[in-house]
Amino acid sequence: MDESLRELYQEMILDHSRHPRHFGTLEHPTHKAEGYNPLCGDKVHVTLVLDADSRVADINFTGKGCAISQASASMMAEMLAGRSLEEAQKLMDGFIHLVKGEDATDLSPDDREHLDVMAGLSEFPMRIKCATLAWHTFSNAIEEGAA
Amino acid sequence: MDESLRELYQEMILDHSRHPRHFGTLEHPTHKAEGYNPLCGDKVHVTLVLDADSRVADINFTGKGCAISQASASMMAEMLAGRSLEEAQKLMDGFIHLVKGEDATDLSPDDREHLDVMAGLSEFPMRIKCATLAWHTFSNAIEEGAA
Amino acid sequence: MTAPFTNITGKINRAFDVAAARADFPILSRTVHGKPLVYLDSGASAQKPRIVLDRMNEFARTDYANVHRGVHYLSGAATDAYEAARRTVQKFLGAAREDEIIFTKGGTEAINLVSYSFLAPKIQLGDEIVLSVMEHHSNIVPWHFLRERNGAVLRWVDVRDDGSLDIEALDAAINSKTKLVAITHMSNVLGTVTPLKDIVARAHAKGVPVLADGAQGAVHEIIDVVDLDVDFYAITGHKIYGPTGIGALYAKRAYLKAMRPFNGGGEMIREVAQDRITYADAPARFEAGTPAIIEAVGLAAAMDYLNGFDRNAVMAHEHDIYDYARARVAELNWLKVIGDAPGKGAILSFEAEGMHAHDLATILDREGVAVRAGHHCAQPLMERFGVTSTSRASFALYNTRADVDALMAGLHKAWEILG
Amino acid sequence: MTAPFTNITGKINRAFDVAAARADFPILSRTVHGKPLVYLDSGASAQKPRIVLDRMNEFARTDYANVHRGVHYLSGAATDAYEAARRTVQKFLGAAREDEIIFTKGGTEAINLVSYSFLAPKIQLGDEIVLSVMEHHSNIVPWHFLRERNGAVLRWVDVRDDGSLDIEALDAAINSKTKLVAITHMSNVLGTVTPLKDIVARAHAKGVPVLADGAQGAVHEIIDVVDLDVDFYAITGHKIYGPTGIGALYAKRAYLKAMRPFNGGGEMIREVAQDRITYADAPARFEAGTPAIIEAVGLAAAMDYLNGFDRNAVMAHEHDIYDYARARVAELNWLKVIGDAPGKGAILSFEAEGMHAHDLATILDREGVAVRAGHHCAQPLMERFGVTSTSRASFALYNTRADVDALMAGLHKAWEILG
Ligand SMILES: Cc1ncc(COP(=O)(O)O)c(C=O)c1O
Ligand SMILES: Cc1ncc(COP(=O)(O)O)c(C=O)c1O
Repeated sequence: MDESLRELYQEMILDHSRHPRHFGTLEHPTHKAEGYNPLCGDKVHVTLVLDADSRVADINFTGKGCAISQASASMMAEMLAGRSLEEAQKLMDGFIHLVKGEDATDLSPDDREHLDVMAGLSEFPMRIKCATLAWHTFSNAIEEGAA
Repeated sequence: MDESLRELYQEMILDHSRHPRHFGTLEHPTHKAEGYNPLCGDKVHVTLVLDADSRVADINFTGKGCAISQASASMMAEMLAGRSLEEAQKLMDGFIHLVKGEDATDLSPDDREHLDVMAGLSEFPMRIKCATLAWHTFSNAIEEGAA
Repeated sequence: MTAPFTNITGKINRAFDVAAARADFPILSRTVHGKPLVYLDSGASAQKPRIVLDRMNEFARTDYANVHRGVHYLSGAATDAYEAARRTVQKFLGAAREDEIIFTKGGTEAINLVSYSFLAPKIQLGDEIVLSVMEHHSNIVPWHFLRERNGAVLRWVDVRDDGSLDIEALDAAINSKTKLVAITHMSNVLGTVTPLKDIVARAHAKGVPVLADGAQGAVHEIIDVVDLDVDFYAITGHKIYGPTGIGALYAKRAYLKAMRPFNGGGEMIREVAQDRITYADAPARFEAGTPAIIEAVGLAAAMDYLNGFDRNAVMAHEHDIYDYARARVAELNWLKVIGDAPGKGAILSFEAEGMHAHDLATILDREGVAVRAGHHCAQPLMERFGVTSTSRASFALYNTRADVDALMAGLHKAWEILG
Repeated sequence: MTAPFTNITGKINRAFDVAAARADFPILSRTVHGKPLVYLDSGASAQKPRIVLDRMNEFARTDYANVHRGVHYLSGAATDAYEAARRTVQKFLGAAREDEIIFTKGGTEAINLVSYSFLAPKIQLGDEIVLSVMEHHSNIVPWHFLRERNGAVLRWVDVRDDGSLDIEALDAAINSKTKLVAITHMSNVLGTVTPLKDIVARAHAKGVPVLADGAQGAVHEIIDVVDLDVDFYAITGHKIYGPTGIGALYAKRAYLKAMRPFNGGGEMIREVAQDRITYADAPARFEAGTPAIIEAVGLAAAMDYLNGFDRNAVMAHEHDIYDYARARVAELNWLKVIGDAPGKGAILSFEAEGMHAHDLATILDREGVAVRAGHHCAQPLMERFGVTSTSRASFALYNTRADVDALMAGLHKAWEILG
């Protein structure tokens, strides 16, 4: 059995993809965006509430797509909730470094550990876009998605 | 010295191309046509009078182009004058066979001898269109060029 | 060109020897992730036999120059090779005349050529184009352009649940406003082969011309455009074991005269002045600029290669592999095949329960098995079957039952991991 | 990509070694009519070095699949190679971003793309397009289309008797109705190199974008589209020692968003439904269908090959050959050179007294010397100089003074026969 496959599709990922956290649409979001990967048809819709301190007070997503894209969106929502925009940006940069197999020293040890299940992606360069779709959608929501 | 070149550009050809016979435009043609080779820009304009017996009573041409195309037009006009359409067709078929290096048995011994100066063309396949331009123009004049 | 079915050397009309054929394709002996390559993605693009690559290489090394405009030897040699390639395509498609063959850069451009040159100049607000829901985007988007730009109406014809064309619905969709029927000869997702001759007969009965998208059809069927009586037939080189960057459109001579030029440039003119211009006749009229000379030569080599086999034996072989695969996947109760039309070609699309096509393809890839996953440039068809993507194994002459076994092993593994 | 001028192995920044370079081109060792080939027709199409042909062959034998849509290994490998080729073109032209490079099937299509996607949607009756009389038909016919179809007006700018562009006339031709200046970077007949940076500055001062036809320019000049500030720059692969069937358009990012799709098909869409459609961003938006994958890889190999030399040394070599040829033909009082602009590139066009270009080319061909004869797809320029055709010797990096000597011997012979 191919170890890298086992690592990619480990229990945690499959669990997130089958039972996504923060799944749904917020009723009164301050920001939202839709992400789409035309190559595979994956879709992610992100709604969030940014509070007065520029913290992610709440965040939800809906989507359709492969296990990687859905698990990644679920983990993202889980981890972003409660963070300031600055922290969110750092987390996103660290995540992207991690899945690309680059140095992810910008991640806190806690976050690094939490995201460890995604580290196996670096062996699957063709699937990295699946993993980053949700994050780019979040970033678009912040930048251009004021509701 | 390349013999095939000498044969292609023999005195007779150069003489026809420099001093074309039947050069000009008939004032009252029964048929006319313009031939054009877009690849090289060669042009031939043929005017002719077909008499009641379907004989080429008179034929002229004007044109611009290489030695081969002009000499061929000049020889053609010279040889077609006075012939019936049927004879003209036979001559044309024979001529085309000749320059392509095919069996030209459809030519009368006289015509064959007269056209011998063109036989060298079969060594120059890329120039055959130059030689046949005038003939195709004549044929077009007969078929669609009633003036 | 080697004529099909007439070789008296005994080389053809023999049973198809797939092992020998596989040896013609260098890439098939490579490994992927340490496993032997099992290439089941020929529907996207076929691999190329050595003889095609070598012919192009040799041509470029010995006889290359630009075509048409030159008097010198190499220019003549290149022109001869290019025009011989046109005759090869002509014979491959059964066209009556070589000037009915226009070289394009691929199947997509061939269809766009019909749109820009034939239809666009005469389309009016409210005019209709009939097409099926199983069309490839290449046979959809050009018509959407005419909708957006000229107010044309697209009339969609459904397929039945088994993926076969609803020919009665097609017939009913053709009316006095219809200007063109644009229909695939073989679906790249379902494998469905459409009854093209019947379609053409019905359309012609109402005075409507038919464009067939033959990107897949020309690979898997024996084509005779005269017998089909089809008006336009588009093919692409890279799916038929030829190079990229080349395709062709067959267009009936009757239409060619009235068709407007598409790209403008060298070769396609008669005379250009500052204030006026006249155009060359077909096919030059539609081949602006330096054509894909080396690729045309390669395409002809690919057609010669294919015709070197008994085409019927190749077809029988492909059907055998498909039938075997179809029977094997029926063992898997978590897998649903999309496209079961009678007489369909060797393309197997399916959905796996609880598995996204991309995850499945990734797992198969680790086993060396290359399949496509996605919408296959056929989004309206995905919508018709209520999916966003499928997995697709497509078979070519070089595939074997062992390839199918490898696919099955990979599917079992995927179920183990994702199921 | 091998970066130019930075190789520390000593392979570059050395004087250009033409003998070594010639050995890279297999065709140059062949004979024609029993004489060594003297290929002076690179302006029509250049020969290809072994490394380009081998790279394509190897890619097709080992890493080939369709691009973009696949998850499997080969699809990724092919996509990587294709997108790496785009970056090679980007760097070759000095573009700021890779998505400003659109692959086309050649220079002609690159120009047509600007016409169909950028200009056609906004051109109005009476709008003007400024172009020079020395344009190639590929940079004329697309504008004639807009004249015929949309009522655009073509404003022709003359060249001076020496073949140089009349820049004042060009400036004067640009007015408030001008929508585009379409100008060659280097004439394929005269060898004139236009002052592109100056042209762009003058056009931009009046708010008018500039399209440069770089089919010849990109071969013989070092291009930096950012420094030139040119809006569109069209190149073609086969003239730059690359394959046929491939070219590219550089388009400034600022324009790309507003440009309408040209060909419709796979890859260029975002979402397709029955009644609506959205399009992908550039460059995909303008690359409908399976692209010329193998050819793009070949084009990149050709650019790498060229950049493996000190480009300035190559240019100096070409100018040396040209200067030598120009001096030698000056010995012949029956031969008239057309095009003597200062700073011109290595193209020599001429008329011979009492000899038609085709007859001359036939005689030269028998000596193994390949030259072009005809209107060179530049009929308005022929008219400007009162000729119907010229003979043209065009020089590439692999030509030598010995080639010029062979040309001279052939010219003497022609005079003997025809003079
Ligand atoms: C059915 C069908 N039509 C059209 C095309 C377009 O061909 P190409 O991508 O070579 O232009 C394809 C393949 O992509 C196809 O499968
Ligand atoms: C100046 C110029 N522009 C445009 C072209 C057209 O390029 P292509 O024929 O490769 O499309 C050519 C060559 O034919 C050329 O020399």
